[in-house]
Amino acid sequence: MNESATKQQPTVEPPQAATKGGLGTVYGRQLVKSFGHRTVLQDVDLDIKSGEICCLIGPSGSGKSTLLRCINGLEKVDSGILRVNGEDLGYEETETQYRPLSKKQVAAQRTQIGMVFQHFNLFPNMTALHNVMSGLVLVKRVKKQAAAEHARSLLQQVGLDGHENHYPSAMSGGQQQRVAIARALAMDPSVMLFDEPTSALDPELVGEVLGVMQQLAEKGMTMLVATHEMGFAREVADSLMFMCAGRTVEYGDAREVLAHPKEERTQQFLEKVL
Amino acid sequence: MNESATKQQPTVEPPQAATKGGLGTVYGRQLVKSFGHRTVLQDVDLDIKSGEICCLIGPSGSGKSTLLRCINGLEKVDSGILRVNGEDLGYEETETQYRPLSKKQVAAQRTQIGMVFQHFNLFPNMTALHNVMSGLVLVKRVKKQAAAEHARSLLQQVGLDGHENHYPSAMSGGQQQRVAIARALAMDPSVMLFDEPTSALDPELVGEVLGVMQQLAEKGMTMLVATHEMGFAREVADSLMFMCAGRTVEYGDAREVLAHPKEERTQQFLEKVL
Amino acid sequence: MDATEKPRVRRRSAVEYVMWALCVLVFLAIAYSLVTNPRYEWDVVAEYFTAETVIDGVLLTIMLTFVTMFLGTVLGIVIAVLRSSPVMPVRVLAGAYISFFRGTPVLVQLIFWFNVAALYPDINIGIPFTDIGSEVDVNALMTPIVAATVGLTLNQAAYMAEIVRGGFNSVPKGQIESADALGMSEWTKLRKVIIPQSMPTVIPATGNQLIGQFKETSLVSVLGVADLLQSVQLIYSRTYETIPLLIVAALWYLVMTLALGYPQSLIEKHYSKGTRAGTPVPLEPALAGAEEGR
Amino acid sequence: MDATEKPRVRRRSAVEYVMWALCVLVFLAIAYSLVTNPRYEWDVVAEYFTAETVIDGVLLTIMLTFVTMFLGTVLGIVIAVLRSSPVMPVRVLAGAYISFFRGTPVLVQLIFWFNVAALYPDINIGIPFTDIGSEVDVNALMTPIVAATVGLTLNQAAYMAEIVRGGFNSVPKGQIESADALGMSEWTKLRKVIIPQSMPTVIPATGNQLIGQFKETSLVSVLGVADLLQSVQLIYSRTYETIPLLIVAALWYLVMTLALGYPQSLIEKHYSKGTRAGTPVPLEPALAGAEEGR
Amino acid sequence: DGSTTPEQESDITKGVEEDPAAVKLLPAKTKNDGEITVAMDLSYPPTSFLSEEDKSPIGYNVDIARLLGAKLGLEVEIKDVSFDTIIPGIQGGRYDFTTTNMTPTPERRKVLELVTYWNSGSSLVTPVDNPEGLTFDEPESLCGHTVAVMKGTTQAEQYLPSLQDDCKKAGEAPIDAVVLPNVQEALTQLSSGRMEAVFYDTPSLAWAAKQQPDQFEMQDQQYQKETGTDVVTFGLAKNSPLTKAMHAAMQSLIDSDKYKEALGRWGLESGAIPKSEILN
Ligand SMILES: Nc1ncnc2c1ncn2[C@@H]1O[C@H](COP(=O)(O)OP(=O)(O)OP(=O)(O)O)[C@@H](O)[C@H]1O
Ligand SMILES: Nc1ncnc2c1ncn2[C@@H]1O[C@H](COP(=O)(O)OP(=O)(O)OP(=O)(O)O)[C@@H](O)[C@H]1O
Ligand SMILES: [Mg+2]
Ligand SMILES: [Mg+2]
Repeated sequence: MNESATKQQPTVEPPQAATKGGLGTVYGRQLVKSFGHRTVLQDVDLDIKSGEICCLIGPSGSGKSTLLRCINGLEKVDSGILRVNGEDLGYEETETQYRPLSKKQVAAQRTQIGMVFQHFNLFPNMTALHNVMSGLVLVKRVKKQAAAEHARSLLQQVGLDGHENHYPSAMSGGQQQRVAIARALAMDPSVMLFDEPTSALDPELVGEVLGVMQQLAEKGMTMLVATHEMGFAREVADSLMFMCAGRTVEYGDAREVLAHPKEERTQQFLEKVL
Repeated sequence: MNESATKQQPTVEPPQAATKGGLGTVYGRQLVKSFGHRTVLQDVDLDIKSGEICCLIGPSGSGKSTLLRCINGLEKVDSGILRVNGEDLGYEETETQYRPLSKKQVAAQRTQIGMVFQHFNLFPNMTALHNVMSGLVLVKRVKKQAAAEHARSLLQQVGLDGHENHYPSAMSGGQQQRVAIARALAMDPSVMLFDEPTSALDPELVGEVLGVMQQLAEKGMTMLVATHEMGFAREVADSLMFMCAGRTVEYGDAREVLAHPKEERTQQFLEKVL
Repeated sequence: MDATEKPRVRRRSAVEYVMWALCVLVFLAIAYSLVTNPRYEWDVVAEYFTAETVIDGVLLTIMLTFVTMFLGTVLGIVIAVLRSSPVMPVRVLAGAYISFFRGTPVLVQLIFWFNVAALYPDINIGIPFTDIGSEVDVNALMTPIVAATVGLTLNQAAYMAEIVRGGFNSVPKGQIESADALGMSEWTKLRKVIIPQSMPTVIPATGNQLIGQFKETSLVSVLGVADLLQSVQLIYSRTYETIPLLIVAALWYLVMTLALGYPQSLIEKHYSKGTRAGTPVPLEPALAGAEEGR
Repeated sequence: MDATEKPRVRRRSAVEYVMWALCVLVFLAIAYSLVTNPRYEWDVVAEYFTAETVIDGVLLTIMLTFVTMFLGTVLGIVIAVLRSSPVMPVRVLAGAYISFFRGTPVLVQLIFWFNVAALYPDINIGIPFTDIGSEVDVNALMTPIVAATVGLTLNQAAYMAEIVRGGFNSVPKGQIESADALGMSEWTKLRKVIIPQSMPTVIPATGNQLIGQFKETSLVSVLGVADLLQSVQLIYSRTYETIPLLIVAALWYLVMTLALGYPQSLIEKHYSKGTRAGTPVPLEPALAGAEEGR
Repeated sequence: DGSTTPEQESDITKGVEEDPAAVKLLPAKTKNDGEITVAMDLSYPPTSFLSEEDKSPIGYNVDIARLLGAKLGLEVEIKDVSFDTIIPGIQGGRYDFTTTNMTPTPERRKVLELVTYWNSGSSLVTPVDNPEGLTFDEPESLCGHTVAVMKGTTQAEQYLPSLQDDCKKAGEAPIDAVVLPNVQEALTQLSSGRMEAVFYDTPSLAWAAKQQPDQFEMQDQQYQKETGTDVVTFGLAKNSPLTKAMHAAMQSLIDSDKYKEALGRWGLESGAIPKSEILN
């Protein structure tokens, strides 16, 4: 199992030129992130158009989750440019430096960015329905009735009708994961970040959730998906980034990369897929 | 998404006759388990030989995790016979009833049954190494030095050398999952229960972990694996149980079931696999 | 009998029977001793249990406890939040507050507030550096009840701040991230995610605090306010029936404490919704646990 | 300048500067008032701060606090475990213990233990229904220090039991299942999984309790034992220099409390190993939080 | 049961007339207010406590405070507080004076203005039948016995050391003295057999023995003090403008019948003094 950093990475050109972009875009340049002495992301570039589905694949510990967490501001990058929905995330650029935004501004930016966590992180003290409603009611100040209706329809979409009043602790792994997806979708963000959204789902559900995601993409929602399911990546992704030890190894059109990986590391990885 | 109970299930014959069995066997008859009014397992039969790898597959919420939890005594079945390693689990049979065992006896039974949880449940206050050592030192009373050595080699087997001193919170999902696997293996149980052991792993690691499991099976360790990865099931499983809404739909030789599913529900499920 | 049909019984082990016996024995022994020992003077206890001054004292104790507990908890939550503020001086101030008010005896604080006039005979309330404002007669302002309320509240707040901080510590990081990711404001996050989830750990400690406060209020007797304990002390200082009158006080405190137990368990149940089955800590494995005595 | 090279700064907002100013101001104001107000009589404070009787009182307070806190905590853990026992009578007994000892004032308990002889002049220790055994002189057995230790310990245990129960509540169920699945005995599970993980929530409340105990010990004055508060009261009832002597006591309590703060923070740090970065509660999102004042 | 006679609860100030000489000494502000406040701890029968009937303050000290007010033509407001707050309260101007049984020591004189107003005595109370035969008839009888004294009292501060000297001289074991915060606790311990005697102010002990005659026995013999050390004072703030007027009122009271009447109705006749003094 090769986890040690592969030091000499070829320079990877993002598939598209740099822009400030608008709603639904993610733009990153030379993103660096370390925890103490451990560098977890190194010079990562990103360039995602509105409505694009981008898959992040790579071995365990390669930094996929960390990258998604950075894009949502849960971790802050040490350096580099990071613009989501056309705005510098959590900072405003001045002539000489980046100055942090106020908390209110950061929270406002976040309502446009959805996130489904690897560990779901549902609120244990709320039922499935209230979990899904939480963002609508508490952040978007939607009326309770309207929010409940919307939440109900979302739960139905992910196949959880009848489970509205169950608490997360009384749900199976896959059920929890679907609630988490519905909760993020309820906010109707322009950019959605999925951290292994189908890890706990059975093949049937993977198909259904994938269907939901494709529909959303058609409506113009941008998605970044960290996943280990190559089938999933092949079916839905527009672009694909293969990461290893915190660096981008290959980044380009999804089918292209999967079919004809250029880098040796990518080939090696894809060979192992069952 | 069909989660509603399919009421008329054909009677499924377990592939092998009922025995008390010995170390490494799991034997279940008409297992029933409900939470309040919700019946989660209904008349489940099991018959697992020593050294067998049995995969549990089925849609989300079909009761796979619950079945594994019952086999480990974390949930107790409402009725039916459940014998693990040849002993009635948590109970002793008398002429007219099942009388519960004392806590000490239950704990002793458990040291022969390993479990890898769907949510890992690592001890957050212990490093990776100490997590793996915990069972050896605290339960089996192995000397610290010997335990550490053994733990180190197990961590190496799952590709985590260098991560010995990291706390779970500083590890990626896949890394945590591998620590959890190593922790369960350290106890060297006769029966291992895996609840989606590869859900957070990338394809490369899936291959490696699978290799580890096959080795163990060759050494005679019995394994029950709840999984959504059909590839995984196809590669390693001896027998396969397809569950739906708490009932066994089909149970038999793994390759046989996967290649020629007899039941309509199984066919329908397998079709969806990407 | 078919093995699958044999019932799974709940074994009452010998230990359980022994414990039941012990339980009954202890209660009987206590009851017997209470009834037969004449030194408890139960007639005196009965006589004073509902005496007017005692009831007045009980009411005052309840009133003071709830007012100071309420105000103290609100202030305590504020201080706990400030204590984990990212801004250093705010943290320092909050920390100093907690250290100071936990660190000095309430008795001294009460005497201080009550006699603040001895130290600052006239305090000016007004706009600094202008002539607007007026001198306040501190003694008139600081009536015994005001001094008691201020003193107990400020003290209580310091203790509650620490309890609340402990509760905050128990909320998993993932929950806070989840709330952040939804774009919740700090206030919403606090109200809807952090506070409800820290309740299961905060409530027992708060219960302690509330019960402690019932008794702490007896310190206000130094200000000449007759709470429960003070009112029985006034009686026995006249009649010298010390033990029966202390029993009166003890019984009242016990009644108040027990009366709190029920709402506390309701609140605990409410906030433990969503943890599996809402039962108390499953210290025991589901299987062996429910079956057998230790 | 290339955008990727621009540093990401930590903004000190206006709020932060204002808070710093406020912080300094508050400290200065307090210091000024303390120094210039003659009514504090600092010379008297200085004179008595290290007086022999005061130091003796301090030592006694420390001794009593630590002994009763230690014994009370051990007993409290035991009771908390019994409180969540699967065997009903055990739960009932533990619950009754907690209700009773939290529910009655410590003062009453101390007086009770010390004067148990007034109620039970001679207690027989021996084997029931035989002639073996001997009468014990209760007064000789119950020296003031013994009565104080017994009373305070039993009381403390009831409070600690509730705090520990709160801590147990905060341990995720998955952790207990994990320990069960490894086949850990109840004892090992308690020692290695439940107790360490409940520490972050237990410690702040225990700190409260310990500090409370420092002051609770002053109740032993009714037994004629001169703790810190009692020794300064003895002095000012002779000299009438009430306020400076209360300041002496307050300062000593403050010193003891602050001296506890450091070990407490060390223990907290020790037990929060493994939570990300070991920092206090991340109430704030990593990004916005560290940057900006509220 | 702590009952008092209706006579004891009646208003003693009836018929008392203002003393113009004393009134003249009053500061103008007080005269205008027409009121003074006195602080006392109302848990010391029979000198200051609460009546069982209507919870009004009664006792010898209460009477004296009211009489002083009457002599000065002022209303007297009585505040019930514990000892701990009396002195700071007087220093802070919250209370004008206190009639608590304060004995004047040099240290106390530094803090308050003290005006003498009566003479208390010190006695011994033992369990009924006095099993150990303790009495001040022979002070050595106390040597080696456990005796309770109250914190800060003259008994604890002055008499006990001299009793200890006596024991030393007689070659006996010293008295095992236990200092307690209040007399109620001392009496509880006396009844539990922990104490063999309680050494305290005569009136207080007499009251207790009357309340619980089957438990306590008052020893008739008072402690033989050297003259003058047991005088009791009331206190005012240092340099209080009221001192002179209060002193004059007190002297005028002593010269009238009311002084004896006040002492008499609480059984304290023996405590009368002929002349009030300001000690400073
Ligand atoms: N808080 C932290 N402190 C220190 N190291 C961390 C922290 N969080 C993550 N890491 C390390 O950063 C690396 C990347 O972690 P990350 O979770 O991003 O991986 P991943 O690609 O999501 O892996 P997986 O597929 O297993 O989920 C890992 O080696 C991990 O140990
Ligand atoms: N404690 C509980 N109380 C009530 N219902 C429960 C409880 N635990 C599980 N269930 C229900 O039992 C059913 C089976 O759950 P289980 O976790 O066994 O499913 P699973 O097959 O493991 O699903 P997945 O593949 O999603 O993990 C689900 O419908 C779930 O809602
Ligand atoms: Mg990850
Ligand atoms: Mg599951």
